[in-house]
Amino acid sequence: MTGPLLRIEGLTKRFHSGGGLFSRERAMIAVRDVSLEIARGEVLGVVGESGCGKSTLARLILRLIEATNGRIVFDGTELTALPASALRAMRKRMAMVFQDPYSSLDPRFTLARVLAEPFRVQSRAMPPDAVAAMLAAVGLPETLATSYPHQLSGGQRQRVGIARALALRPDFVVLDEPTASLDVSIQAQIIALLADLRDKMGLTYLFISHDLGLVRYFCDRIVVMYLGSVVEVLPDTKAAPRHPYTDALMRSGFAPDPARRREIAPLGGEIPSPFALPAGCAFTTRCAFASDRCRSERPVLSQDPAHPVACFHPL
Amino acid sequence: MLPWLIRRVLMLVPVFLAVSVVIFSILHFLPGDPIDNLLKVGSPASARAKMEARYGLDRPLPVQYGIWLGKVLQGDLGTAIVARRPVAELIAQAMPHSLRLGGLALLFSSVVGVTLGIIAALWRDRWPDRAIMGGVLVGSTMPNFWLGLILMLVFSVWMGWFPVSGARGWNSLVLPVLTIGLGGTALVTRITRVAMIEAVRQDFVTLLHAKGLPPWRIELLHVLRHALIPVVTILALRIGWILGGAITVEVVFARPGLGTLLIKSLGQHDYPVVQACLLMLAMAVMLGTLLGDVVQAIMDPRVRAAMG
Amino acid sequence: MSAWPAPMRALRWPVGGIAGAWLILIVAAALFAPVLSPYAYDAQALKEAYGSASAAHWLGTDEFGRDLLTRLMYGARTSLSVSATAISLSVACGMVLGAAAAWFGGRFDRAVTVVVDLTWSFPEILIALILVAIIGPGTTGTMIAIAVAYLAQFTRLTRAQIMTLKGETFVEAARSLGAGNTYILLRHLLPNAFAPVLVAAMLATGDAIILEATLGFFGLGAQPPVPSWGGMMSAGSALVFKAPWIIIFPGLAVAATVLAINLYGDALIAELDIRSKLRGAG
Amino acid sequence: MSPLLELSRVSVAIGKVALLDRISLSVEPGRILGLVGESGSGKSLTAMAAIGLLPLIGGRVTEGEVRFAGRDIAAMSEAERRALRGRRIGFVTQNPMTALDPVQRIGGQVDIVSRMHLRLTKTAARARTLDLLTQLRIPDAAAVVDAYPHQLSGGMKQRIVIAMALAGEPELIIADEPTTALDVTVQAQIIQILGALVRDRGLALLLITHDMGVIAQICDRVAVLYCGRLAEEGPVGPIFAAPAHPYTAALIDCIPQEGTARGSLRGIPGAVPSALAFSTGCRFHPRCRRATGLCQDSAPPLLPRDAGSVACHHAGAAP
Repeated sequence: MTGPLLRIEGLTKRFHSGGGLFSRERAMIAVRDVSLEIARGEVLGVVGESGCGKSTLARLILRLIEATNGRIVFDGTELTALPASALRAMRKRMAMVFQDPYSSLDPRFTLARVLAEPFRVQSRAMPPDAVAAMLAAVGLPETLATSYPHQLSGGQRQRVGIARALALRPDFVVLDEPTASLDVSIQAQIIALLADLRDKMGLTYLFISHDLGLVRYFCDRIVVMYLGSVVEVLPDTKAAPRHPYTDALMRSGFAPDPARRREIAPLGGEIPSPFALPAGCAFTTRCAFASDRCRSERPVLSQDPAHPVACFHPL
Repeated sequence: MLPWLIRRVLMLVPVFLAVSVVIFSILHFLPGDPIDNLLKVGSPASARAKMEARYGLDRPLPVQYGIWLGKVLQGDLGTAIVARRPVAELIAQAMPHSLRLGGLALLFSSVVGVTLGIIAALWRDRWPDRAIMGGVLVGSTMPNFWLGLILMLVFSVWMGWFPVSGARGWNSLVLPVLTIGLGGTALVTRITRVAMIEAVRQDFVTLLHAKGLPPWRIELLHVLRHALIPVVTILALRIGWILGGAITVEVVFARPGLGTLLIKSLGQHDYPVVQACLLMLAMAVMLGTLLGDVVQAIMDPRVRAAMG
Repeated sequence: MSAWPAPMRALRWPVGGIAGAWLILIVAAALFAPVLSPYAYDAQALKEAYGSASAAHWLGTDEFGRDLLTRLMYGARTSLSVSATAISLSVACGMVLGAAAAWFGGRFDRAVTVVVDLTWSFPEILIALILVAIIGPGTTGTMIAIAVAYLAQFTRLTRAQIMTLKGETFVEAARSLGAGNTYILLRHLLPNAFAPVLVAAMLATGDAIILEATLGFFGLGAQPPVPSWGGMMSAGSALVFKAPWIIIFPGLAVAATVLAINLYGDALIAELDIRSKLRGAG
Repeated sequence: MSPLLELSRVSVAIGKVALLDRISLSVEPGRILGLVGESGSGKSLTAMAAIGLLPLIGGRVTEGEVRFAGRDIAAMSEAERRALRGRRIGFVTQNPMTALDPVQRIGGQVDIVSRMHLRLTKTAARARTLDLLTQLRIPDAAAVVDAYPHQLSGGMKQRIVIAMALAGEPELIIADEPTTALDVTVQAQIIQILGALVRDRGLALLLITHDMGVIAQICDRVAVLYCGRLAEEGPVGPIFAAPAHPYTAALIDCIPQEGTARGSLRGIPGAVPSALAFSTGCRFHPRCRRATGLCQDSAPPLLPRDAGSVACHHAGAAP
């Protein structure tokens, strides 16, 4: 089989809030016209700050929320056109690991029951010893099978979340900030586990994070989002940024090395409200290079396959 | 805020209509016929028909409703079938008694409840807290009418401090207000205590201490102000609750208020009076929720912002 | 932490234990009243009327010379069964209505919310009074009236629970695995909503006992000669100055039972750690 | 220079649970001490102890002294302690979203500090507030003072909190995870502001964070906390170049940076235990690669080493 595992075209999500008698109705575009391809076996990173639409994008791709516009094609099947029953069957092949390990497990379920759930909802027979095997695969002792989530540490819970996602041996896993609520020492454990599992099971990952350093460590290709739009796709982890926002993100991280201290040149300006984005490029309010054109016209992602960027004045 | 207020008041119109339909139709489910009370035993059918026509009871229900509502809006609540007096007159007589009792009970439970709630929160998990919360709980487990009778027995009969019943003079109000107030106090104390304790846990309170502000200032200007938002909201929403307490207590103390009127007219199947009493109580409840929303908006800028 | 289930742990000495003991005692007295008492609840003995506490009649007698303690025990039967049945009915309907509103959302939800919020702000006694007036006095009428009076509370609470749970990640996770609506509702939402609603129901049973007594006081509850706590107090209210014990003891029984329910409920809430979930439920 | 804030062998407990075990720290004027550790290490508790606000969270100092400018704060009256807070010690909390009173306007919340501690009049305090906000590069300060907190972004609120901390002209600022809740670009801004304050005003700064990158960027010294005990303390340069404590080394190694080879991050095995289940001996030994029987049996004392100190039986041994 050739071709990308997943292709999305012009994906857009518009949210409405308020309305009714007591407040004005307001609309925001959480994800605007995003097109991407993910190759088999690839780890595609999506990075951006809060409110950039990265988590919405993840849920759109898995159709946990419905897109306003656009297409999602998974291994040749158009998900966006799939009826509910076919989509549910398709979910065997796609899975998601969530950010919050505390609320992603039902507090009333034992781990054995959590791990049996994928089989149960897909009406598949669960092989004997499956629970023990799944626990072992994510480095947890079998004895935890009868425990409840509140008896586990955050890292252990996230391992359970990963085991659940991989239970039906999916091809594609969306990782929505899987380490954001964990301590750094645990974060590194989980990332190492995810890398091992990918090698063993031949998985394709969409890895969502706010941490550019982590994404550059873990991913093959990196999509940078700002206020709902893709502003740049870094073709590899070494690529120099071409969008001023990506550049600012890179300059905002601090290396754990006093020898590499740098002069901080923070972004000026304020982040615009997602309900009132500027007419042109959303980054104009904070960009040092913004011109009149940037303020009036919205740049689109260049079709340069080597290194797409959405900027009139790329670096 | 003014456009919001106007919209909020306009919202009451459909609610009022819905409530009036319910009140009107409920009464037609009631068994028993007031006409029976008026007719002499063995009166001819024609006398009954005449009587029904006189009170408009022979028309189709929607028409009766339309006529009734039109009159209500003009302040004409009909004529009491048993008492044979304009209902508006009866209501006007009863209303001041109920307002006085309800208002004082509300005041009592707010003041005492907030005070006790503050004390309990400040001495959380120590004896003042335990004593207050225990006392408040015990107070709220007694049926209102029973408490009223016991208070009457002790303070009026044995001690002779207050009149046994009736509505003459201010001292006749003491026991009824206490009886209703104790129930309301329990509610207010509990909410105040929880709201205070929750407010204290907020980050901004830590920061206020870190700014070096005196503790009394933090408790009164920040924590209490914060805690009062839910207290006022719930208090306003449950004005009806306190009125409910008033119904039974009025009967116990034989006070000529709305509650007594309602119970009496229910017993006599006197439709127009029951309708009017329910309408008045419903209006009080609706005004209470309106008041709650407005006070909340005044106290909390976030609520104002959400209104747009 | 311990192996005991929360309802047992809530019986911890002293508060939960005493409360539990009283509740067991009162239920036992209600169940075994015919065995425990030498008198019949309607055995009149006019010679002994208005008797205060004595060896023969521990709590005294009423205006017909009937033994008060016996009537209290039989009254417990009426009061407890009416209240408990009414609340069970109310919880069942409220859970269905609340869950449906939260689950289907949209106009149905808005309609339910408006009606429920409106009725919730009316005093339960008022709603119950009107309903009893419509249905007619007696135990059935009282039961239905109390059930309807509390319907709003349970609908609100269930709806709020389900709404919160719907936003939990584990629900989204189940969906991402391919779980359907029915599965999510039955396996995740309702089981998690159950504990808070059940505890609220228990606390409401206390309020219902008071409400039942109040209706009885207005002569709308169980009809004589069947004793109920409210009915006994109704009869006693006219005699409060002559034979205060006739009204004092039923009132104390109500207060003690409601207090015990509240204390045990508090202990249970602490054991289940669901205090925050019950907030705003009224 | 003599230290402005000094904790010497401070132990803290909440109820019966001992959470901090003989912590010693000192911060000098014009210097930044970074206090680093994972959740549950006792960082925030140290901050609360330093400012004397432990009773707010039900905690108390069970041993040792907290000294400010040479004076034991436990020996002061509550009024004296209050006169320190906001006046000589400024405090910046973790989550700017909840740090401001939501029902009061921004201006008043900042004004009160200088009105109370510097006895400024209403107008003078307001002028000072506007001045501070402008210095912190808050656009349109005149409008911001009339706003309510919910109208401002997180980064803006954190600058307001910093303005409140500065309003009493303090000598020391304690910042408890001031950037954790913020986006990275905003974090850079706040870190720059804090660094500039120390440089320009000669303030002392106790910066609490879980981010080794932040420590490396602006701190002069660093103290590494694990399960309520100090693992290592000393100047930033040498510690990052050659950490003596295996926990310090592991923490640094957990962060991917440019040049980190794929698959080389393994994290630290196990998890931080709860305070009720601290290990015997060295509390890090269950997770430590260098642990021996000695580490299991006896807690290593904090011993001086170079310009700092370290608590490890195998300090500096080859990894």
